[in-house]
Amino acid sequence: MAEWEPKILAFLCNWCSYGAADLAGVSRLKQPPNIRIIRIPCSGRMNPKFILQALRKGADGVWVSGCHPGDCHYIEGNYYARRKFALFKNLLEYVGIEPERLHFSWISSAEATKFAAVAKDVVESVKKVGPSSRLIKREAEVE
Amino acid sequence: MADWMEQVREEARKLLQEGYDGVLGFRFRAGQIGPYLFRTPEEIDHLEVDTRIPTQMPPLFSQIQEGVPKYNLAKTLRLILRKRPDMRIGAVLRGCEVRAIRALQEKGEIDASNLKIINLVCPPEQAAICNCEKPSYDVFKCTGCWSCIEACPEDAITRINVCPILSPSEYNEGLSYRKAIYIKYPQGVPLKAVRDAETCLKITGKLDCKGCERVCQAEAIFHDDEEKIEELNVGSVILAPGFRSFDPKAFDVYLYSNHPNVITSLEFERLLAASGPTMGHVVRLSDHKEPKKIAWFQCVGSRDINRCDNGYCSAVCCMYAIKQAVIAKEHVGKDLDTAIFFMDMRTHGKDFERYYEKAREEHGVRFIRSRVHSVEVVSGTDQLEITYVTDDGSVSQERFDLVVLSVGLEITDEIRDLAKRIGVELNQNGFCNFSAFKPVATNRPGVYVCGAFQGPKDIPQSVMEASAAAADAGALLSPVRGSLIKEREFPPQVNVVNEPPRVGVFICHCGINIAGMVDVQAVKDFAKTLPYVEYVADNLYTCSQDTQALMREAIKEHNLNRVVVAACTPRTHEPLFQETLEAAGLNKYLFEMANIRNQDSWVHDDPEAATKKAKDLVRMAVAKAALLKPLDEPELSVNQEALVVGGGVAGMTAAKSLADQGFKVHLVERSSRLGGAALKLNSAWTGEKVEDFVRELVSDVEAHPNISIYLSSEIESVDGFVGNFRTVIKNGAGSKEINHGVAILAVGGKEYKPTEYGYGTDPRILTHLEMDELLKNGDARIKDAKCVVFIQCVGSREPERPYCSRVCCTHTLVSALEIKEKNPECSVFVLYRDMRSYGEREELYQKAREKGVIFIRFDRDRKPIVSSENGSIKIEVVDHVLQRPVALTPDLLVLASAIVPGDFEKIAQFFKVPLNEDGFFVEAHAKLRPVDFATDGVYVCGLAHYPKSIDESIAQAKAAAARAVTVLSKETVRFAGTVAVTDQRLCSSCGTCVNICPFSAPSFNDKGKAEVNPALCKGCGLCVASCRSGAIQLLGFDDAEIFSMIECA
Amino acid sequence: MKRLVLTKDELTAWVRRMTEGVRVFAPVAVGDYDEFRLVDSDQADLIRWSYQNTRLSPKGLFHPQAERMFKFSTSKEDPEWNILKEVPKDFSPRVIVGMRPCDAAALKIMDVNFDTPEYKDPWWVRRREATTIVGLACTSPSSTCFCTSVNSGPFDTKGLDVLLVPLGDGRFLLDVVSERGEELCQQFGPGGKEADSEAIATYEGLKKKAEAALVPIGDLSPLKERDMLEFFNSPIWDEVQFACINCGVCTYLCPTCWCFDIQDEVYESEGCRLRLWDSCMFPLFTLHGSGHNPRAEKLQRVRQRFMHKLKYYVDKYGQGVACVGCGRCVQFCPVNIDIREVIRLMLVQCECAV
Amino acid sequence: MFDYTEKIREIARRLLQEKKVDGIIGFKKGTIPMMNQPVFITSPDRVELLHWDSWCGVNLANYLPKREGRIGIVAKGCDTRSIVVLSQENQVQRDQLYIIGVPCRGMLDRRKVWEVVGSTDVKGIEEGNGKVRVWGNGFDLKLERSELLQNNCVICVHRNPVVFDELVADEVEEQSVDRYGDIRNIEAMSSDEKWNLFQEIFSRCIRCYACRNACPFCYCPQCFVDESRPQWVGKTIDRTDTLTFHLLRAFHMAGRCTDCGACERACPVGIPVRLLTKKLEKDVKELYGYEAGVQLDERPPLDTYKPDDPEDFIK
Repeated sequence: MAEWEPKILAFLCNWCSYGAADLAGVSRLKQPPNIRIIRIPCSGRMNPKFILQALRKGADGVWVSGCHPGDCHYIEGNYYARRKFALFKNLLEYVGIEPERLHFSWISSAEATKFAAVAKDVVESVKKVGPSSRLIKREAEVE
Repeated sequence: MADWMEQVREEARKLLQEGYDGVLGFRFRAGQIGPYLFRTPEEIDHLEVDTRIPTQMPPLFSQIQEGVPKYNLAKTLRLILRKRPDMRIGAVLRGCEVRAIRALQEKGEIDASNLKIINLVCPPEQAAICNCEKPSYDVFKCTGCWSCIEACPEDAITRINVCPILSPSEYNEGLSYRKAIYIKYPQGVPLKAVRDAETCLKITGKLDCKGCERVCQAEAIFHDDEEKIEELNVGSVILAPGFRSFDPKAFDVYLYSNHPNVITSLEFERLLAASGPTMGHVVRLSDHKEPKKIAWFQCVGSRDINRCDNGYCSAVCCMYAIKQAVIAKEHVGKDLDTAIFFMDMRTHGKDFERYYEKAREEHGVRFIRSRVHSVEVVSGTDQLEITYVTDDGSVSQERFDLVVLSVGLEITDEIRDLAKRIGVELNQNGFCNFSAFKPVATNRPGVYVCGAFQGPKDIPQSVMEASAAAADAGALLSPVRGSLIKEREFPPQVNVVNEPPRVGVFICHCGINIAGMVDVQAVKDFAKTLPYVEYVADNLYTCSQDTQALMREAIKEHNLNRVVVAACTPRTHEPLFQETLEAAGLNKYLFEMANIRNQDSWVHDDPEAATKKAKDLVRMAVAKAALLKPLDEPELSVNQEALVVGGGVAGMTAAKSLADQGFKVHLVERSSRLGGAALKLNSAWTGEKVEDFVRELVSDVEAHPNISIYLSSEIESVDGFVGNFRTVIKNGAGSKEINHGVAILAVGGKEYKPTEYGYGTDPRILTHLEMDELLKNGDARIKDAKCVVFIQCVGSREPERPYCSRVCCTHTLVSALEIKEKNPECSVFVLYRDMRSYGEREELYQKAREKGVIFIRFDRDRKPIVSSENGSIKIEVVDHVLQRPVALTPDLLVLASAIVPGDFEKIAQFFKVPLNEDGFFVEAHAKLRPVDFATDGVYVCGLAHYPKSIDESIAQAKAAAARAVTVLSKETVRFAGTVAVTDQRLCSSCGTCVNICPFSAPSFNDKGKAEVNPALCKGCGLCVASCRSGAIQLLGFDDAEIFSMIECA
Repeated sequence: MKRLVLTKDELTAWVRRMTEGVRVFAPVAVGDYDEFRLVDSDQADLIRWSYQNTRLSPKGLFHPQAERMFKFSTSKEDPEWNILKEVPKDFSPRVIVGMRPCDAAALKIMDVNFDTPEYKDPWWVRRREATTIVGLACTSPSSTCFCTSVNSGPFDTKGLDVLLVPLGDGRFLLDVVSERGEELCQQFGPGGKEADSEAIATYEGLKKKAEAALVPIGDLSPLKERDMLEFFNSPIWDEVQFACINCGVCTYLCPTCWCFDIQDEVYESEGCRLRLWDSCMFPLFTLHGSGHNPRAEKLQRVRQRFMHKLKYYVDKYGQGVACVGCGRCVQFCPVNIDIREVIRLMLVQCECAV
Repeated sequence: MFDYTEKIREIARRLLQEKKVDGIIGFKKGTIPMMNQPVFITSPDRVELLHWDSWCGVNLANYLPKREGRIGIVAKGCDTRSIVVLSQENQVQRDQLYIIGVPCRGMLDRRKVWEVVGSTDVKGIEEGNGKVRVWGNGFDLKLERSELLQNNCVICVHRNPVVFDELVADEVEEQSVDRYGDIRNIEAMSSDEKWNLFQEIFSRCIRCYACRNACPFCYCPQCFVDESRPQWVGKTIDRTDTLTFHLLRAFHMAGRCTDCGACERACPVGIPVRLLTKKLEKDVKELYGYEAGVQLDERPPLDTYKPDDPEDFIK
């Protein structure tokens, strides 16, 4: 049997982290191929329900990344997002979602190496806890 | 050694004689070492084996990271074997390279069955440098870590493998290398390769190398391209040639040329950079180990007329040194010891003083007031010992691992030459001559100047001046504005609403960039099976002109109503494809990209995984595309008139600049006369008298046909948004509504009225402006004074006002010099904390000392004590040199009191713009948008932004005008379609969106429901994600679209 | 038909025997309340013979809160894609033991909706056909019960096949009240002794006592007689609705609320069509695709619930009210909206009108 | 606490007579023991309906959103905090309200009574001197009042109204208690234990939304579970969908919940839903130093930020 490979959804803000992902490409920084990137305008756009839905749809890990504090293209979107993320991550972990599945980072569009390093880190961390089994929406468990 | 080398060459010759097609090894060519495929036994004489210390290489080239050897031949070999599997070749390889080849073979990347390896055993020194545990060919088992290949600097900086030339990279300050054909830096826009005509073998005619031409599938390289001279007819020229950082080679006492661990601040900047040669890893160059102690020497090449001719202050070094120290601590860790050796700490910029305090108090950066005498090598170590004299006169010594020279800014001979050709006068330092009242004008009409060429300055100041120069040029050229514009025309948009989605998918090979890793055919076949996909094509370069034509045809022929391009990145290419959609009559928002190059083929090395990922990305993009809706870009007419609030120098300058550029301006002033704070000023730091200038400016403004002036007027209300503001102003006579497209806030600042140092108790204790009054009037007290004392930082750099007021040190110098001029016998004392005579103002400081002004430094916790004794003022202060108390009894005491903001609360609320903790306005971006607000169409200039000198205020005012013209010059303003919209039925009126939007786009309508003004919305989606009831959606990124991508990921 | 007297052990043994032949559902404690659960022979001991009322009514055994009706494939590669296929279910014979007479009476009310000459709901009908019900008489009704006011009673046998009456001394009287009950006793001999006259007298006494313990609401016939619009337009609803928070407690706990919603769920390339309880208390219940909601206001929703039970049903089927007086909504409404009070208000209003 | 009834009636009568308010939101005596019904009194002759005892756990602030006119409302400490949040959130204007504040010694929990007496059929209950007498079929017991408090009242730290126009009695002493012992216990568990615990807890849920609807802050015209484009939360009692509902509902309470206990009180199947809201309350307090519903002019914590908010979890 082939080794299990996790599927990880990454929500990246258009201006910083998505740019870093692009720059990592330009710089040919190799990364594990487990991450599927969804571009959002700003980490402030990140509704916690996207994290829930990603887990529900069987993502083994979720990674959200935005601009560094103070560098938000929209001035302060990431500051608001940071509070949401902190509380929501804590809540998910509190009900038993493994902390290794949820990742947050600030990566500027120049930090291609950081992007590649965090990508690697995220994948390794998810691999450590194995395939996701919680909060996955399967055929309704009813009669 | 020689025997051993010869032995290897013999092996290689043998192979060629046996009929091998070539042997890969190293060869010196054109002064460079690089990989070479030796074809004849004769050539083998040039085969180099020991490449350990390539002296021609930049210092970091050979060992970028620990554990990574020098140039790795495995990469070259991989290319050759993949391209020419038929060739039988040999290769001279070290153990690490052999392991890499084995790994490549195991992965099925190459077929090495025709490869003959000549093994080299690395000498122990090399193995030590590389941290190699397996220098011998006996150990072939590759760990698969790939670090040998991955971290190769070639990979990190450029992908142009074929070029054999290596040169120090300018971008990395020579700390890494580049090829003769290279990409300047990875963030470059557009991201294009350039050739270095000086080193390219083909161009220089050294060799008929066409490596790059052969591999370029886009056929972009023309070797016979020639330099052309073009002639342009222009109405105005703006000079922004910049500066060079000072080269400290001449300072032999600092060992810059002799020791690898003495580097310049710019080199250190590259070490800190994530995109730099060490990827942000701070190392000392001698052994590539992390330093434990770093010292910065300030004023290297600045404020120095002994060792160089740069008497001026470079204005930026103090701040960047602090920043570097803080970031270095972040990178290396809190334990890193950082020390900055300085003379005066000049953190006069907005928010800089806070940063300085934080660096000292929170980050523990050490600040040592001393100019270091010399640097010596600690023998037997890589450490450096520095000797310096401290404040109290004692000599100290300390050892550091790394010394960073904070080099200054200077003008090059090329720039002087350019100025000469253009006919622009320079001052003795090589900076462009200017007047404080025309800060961006040169002596030649129509030629303007900005940036460090005008004088040493930081980014915000440069950006302001750049806009100011544009404003001046714009005023000059306003009669011909818009005459060269060509409008693009598009066919009418097809209505696709209610049509089932018909998605066209275009998959790009990007030459081999995508196709080399991703199985494009497989992705294409897969895309065909996806719902709503009607058409799939693959293209060699989807961005090429002819593909755009094909795309337009396909849209028409297959009646496509959504388009997905799977290629590079939307960040660079979305606009191009959107234009193609528009040309085909489709709304540009019916487009989605799958990033299968930057985020896929370029970052993976497993073709199968990369192909799988590409399929997923295409499926996600198609799923989103099916849900895309055509979006409107609302267009509103622009009221081409401006409102300028504040009739001081900044406000009048902005108003006049706009009026000169042909726009109507409403200038509102609260007081009964124009002029503002400048009415009280004596002279600018350049020595020019302010009074005459202000008088002239006022009369120009009053006479200008485009300017309406409202004196004794205040703003009562503001409504609307960029292009369409409605402001009600009120004066004694009543209210009036003004319609305008933009607003410039130039509401000024004022002098702080001190409560300290006995101010107000004695008429001989004055503020700066009061002293200016005496100077202007030729007051007898100045002629009669025997002693005048200035006390600096009155009300500034204090806990309750923790910013530097920027202008007071210079103001003191100007006043002190004038006193000395009018009354040379008068003794003048300046009690200061740091003299912040930044830039060329430093010369005033120098001059003041020459004229006998005495400077005594005090600390914040040992302030001068002012008292009254027998009817005279008595000042006691501890002399910093003598370390003894000094008592002064001046005839006049001048307090360099702070500049404080006015009460801006109301106006900030009117225009929905923020104030900082100190009460000044907060610009959209401290560095890049220094006069803009986050709110479109509103700009700031003058003291309301931060304390600044009159020339800086004028430059900023012109900058604000230039920014305003970007709106005013258009008849209509178009807003993006990707904005938030509310569903009134779902709105709970909770007010979260109204409260959090940084752009004040949502507001309550008359039914109490939230509505988003598309003219203000920037499309960030913050409100959308914060709306609990799901009443707001972000067009183009709505929940359904994002959910569809999540589902298909 | 026959009447037997069983000791508790005999009763337990009887149920245990049943579990070996058919599926048996019975009230068991779940946390701090009781619920009907499938029991096996080991669990027969756990059956709660003296429970007050299960928190959720046993209607879910016939009309589950959520059930998969059909499955389908959305993959074009599946030859049967987009064809609905019924989800296989277990319709084998089963016995529900210990159902209270009110809950059994409720099933008869539900039949009116699911089992009609025009339409027979296949799942309901098949489950009803597969089920034999052994009731359990209420010898000490709760203070929230009012079955006698709504065409039922603590010993009512409507909808039951067998009625068990706890005689208070540990013994149970087993009253077979239908042919199905007879068949059950033949298939699984209950044992015990023929009921003697003393037992029957005790039974009659307990019945009288239980009935007497229930406070009557009053004569409900005006509900039938008065014009619907008079109730509909009455001002009482304004008062009734104020406290309501529009949750689904009353409807979900109610043994006679039958409204359901149909939902499709899709999981990658396959999906299923589900039927699930709905509640007229939810705004979504009547929301149109257009966005219009004919019952957008709380008042309209509250009125609907009571009017449906107490008037529309009465008028349409002529079988009295659609309430069996189990008292669940009375007890568990978080804001104390008491259907008895609502009936009284309606009756008072009628009196006034007359 | 029983003398509160007379005082409430007196104030209500006065307010209505003086036409200071259009109506009073209060409680009327319930039809069954241990329950009272929220009621809206608009005429002085109906004030006798008003009632107060230890069974007024319903949060009357729930009846405020979007209500127009001048309203008098009887409010406990937690209810007044909800009023503060509602006015922060524009659902009601403070100056529209006349708050009749009730210093509160805690509301009682009928589930606890049922547990002690072993039956849900309680025929009568009486209270006095810290004791509660409860009787029914086969029992007649005297219980300690303190043993019967609602769980949220046991750990209440705002028993006195935080905003009011008039108090019905002198303020009561505030308690100083550890509010988060149970939360910390769960936090200390392994992921597996946490998951199993909450799976068990929510397995009972019947999606009746009583918890949601009993909450004064669930005033959205449409709840996220009812979103239809996309309809991303299934409507059945599937475990994942049920947990999705509870998680997001709790998250929507972040920085707003005043722990009035209305949700838990309303649940017909006894799910301790406050375990989620309290976790968020704890985090909001620990991370942002914010307590919901205490300051009228403060913005809720998710509507604001500080540049130096904790971000240890961010790489």
